[in-house]
Amino acid sequence: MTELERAIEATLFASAEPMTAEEIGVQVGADDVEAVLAGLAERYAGHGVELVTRGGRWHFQTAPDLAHLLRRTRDEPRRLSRAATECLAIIAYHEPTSRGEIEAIRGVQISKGTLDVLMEAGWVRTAGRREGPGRPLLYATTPDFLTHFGLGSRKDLPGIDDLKAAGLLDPLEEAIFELQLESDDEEG
Amino acid sequence: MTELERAIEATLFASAEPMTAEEIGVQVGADDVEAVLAGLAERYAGHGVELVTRGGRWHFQTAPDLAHLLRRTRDEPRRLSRAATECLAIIAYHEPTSRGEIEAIRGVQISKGTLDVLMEAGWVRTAGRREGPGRPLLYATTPDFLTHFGLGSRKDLPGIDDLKAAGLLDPLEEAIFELQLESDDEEG
Amino acid sequence: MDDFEPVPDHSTLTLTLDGWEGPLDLLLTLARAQKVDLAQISILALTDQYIAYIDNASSLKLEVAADYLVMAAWLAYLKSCLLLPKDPTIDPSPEELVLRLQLRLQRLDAMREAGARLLGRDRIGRDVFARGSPEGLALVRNVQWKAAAFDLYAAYGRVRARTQPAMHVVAHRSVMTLEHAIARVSALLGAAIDWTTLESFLPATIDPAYRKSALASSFVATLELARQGRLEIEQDKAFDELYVRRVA
Repeated sequence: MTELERAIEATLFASAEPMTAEEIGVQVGADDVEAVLAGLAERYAGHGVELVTRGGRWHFQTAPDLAHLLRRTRDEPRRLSRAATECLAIIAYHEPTSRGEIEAIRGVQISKGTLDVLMEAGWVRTAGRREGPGRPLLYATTPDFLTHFGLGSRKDLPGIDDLKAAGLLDPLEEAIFELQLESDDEEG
Repeated sequence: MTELERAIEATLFASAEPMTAEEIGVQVGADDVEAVLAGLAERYAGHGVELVTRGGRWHFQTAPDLAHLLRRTRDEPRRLSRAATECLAIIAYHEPTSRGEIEAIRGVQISKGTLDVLMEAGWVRTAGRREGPGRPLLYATTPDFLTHFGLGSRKDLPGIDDLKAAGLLDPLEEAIFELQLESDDEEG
Repeated sequence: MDDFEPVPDHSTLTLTLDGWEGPLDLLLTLARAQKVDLAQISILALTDQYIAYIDNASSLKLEVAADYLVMAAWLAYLKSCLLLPKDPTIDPSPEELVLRLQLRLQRLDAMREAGARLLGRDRIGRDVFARGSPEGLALVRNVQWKAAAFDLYAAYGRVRARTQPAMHVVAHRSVMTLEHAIARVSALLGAAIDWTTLESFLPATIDPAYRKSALASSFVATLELARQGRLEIEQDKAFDELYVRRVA
């Protein structure tokens, strides 16, 4: 390896920005570095690192086929928060529904991240906008939601009797549930 | 060049921090990367960029003899005060060591901020307490210290073998502290 | 303080002492001026130089000078021990003290030199450089959200229970509405010109609950019709039969 090659290699390695051949030449104090750059690029061909030129600027980069090695993924199981679970339940029982409606039913505002989490989990999707004032964005569940919770369809969501039998509805009136079931029927 | 060499090369190029062989192994999904690292380092010998190991961590850096080319556009690293430089040397050659021992060697109290500067630079860390009277806090150097000063390990500290042979790094005898008589006693 | 070799200024000792990092620093500088190996240093000569330096001080800032004066006193003591005939009862011996002082000076000197050599090494960011713009190794966290079906249903029940006002609806009970009763009583009044009991207006039913509802609604209906001046009500005493009659 020549001294000029070494100098150019070190210069490009240490530079925070891609450099033009001219800038490199100024840095290493040499004219006509183009040929040396081409030779250096050839030397690096097939390495895990490549010397490439983009728009007349040279820089080192890791070989594109190794990108997967540099981005390690780690699965992190995480339990859905109480707020997110409630939000998901409301969407499931009332879909398609807007953020405003979810908040009205929960009686608590939902933070921006909550819907994001549900969409990230793949259980909730946006479902157009409701015609009317403000044209609110609507949310609905996804097929993945049904799969994850072992439901054949939304009709398999337990109704009032099931929830009551499970003691999940103690202070709740039946009429409310009938109301809700009607609205489900409308959509079904 | 083997795929494993390519993977390790790319990983170390991409990493913003020096990496241990173990970390590299995890990243590329291979055991026993030590030999490959050594081979890669050899392959880069004489290049403008070198693969070096410092305190068991590997990283690429420009060749020292090219410093004159690269230095001009860069700021000098932080200038250390004389007190801080001596402290750093005493810690590095005696570690782990206490503030009292540093003061005994220098014959003067450490002014506030001196150790802070070294810790802020990331070169010195606290290293537990010494069992004994007063349980003094101990200081030692960090892997970043070795990296910054280009030391493969503490064995590479300049002249450490000679100093050791001359007994100049022996634990300080209490008697030596008495040299300054009353004044040290007051501080102790 | 950045200078490794501070230049003593004899005219202003206060400032000069500020420039030293303690008496040992001053001693070491004086010792190095002897230009011999620190292990061979003449302690007698060093003592004389040190004391002369301190004596030359025209003004002393006491808090700064205290350590220097202690050292001067100690050196004067050491010098006297060295010059006087040997006293074997003194422990440690003057020779031992000399050795320790030499060792101390050597230690400080060694560390001072080590520091300078460290700073002179090929340092990252000054002499050697790491990659200018490393891509970085990304650790992508693949969050897998977990929730059981039961959590979902429990959440829904919780939401409804929490937010719906308790609303009590009487279920499975037929009632006669007020409107219905008014219509019935008005219609039946057409046939009843004479005093008629209210009960006789009630529909025939075997459902006692409906009968009760019909009675209550019909009573309110008669009150409403009486208010409109369309019928009259009569009752002999409390809880007795109610009679109604159309207003002619």
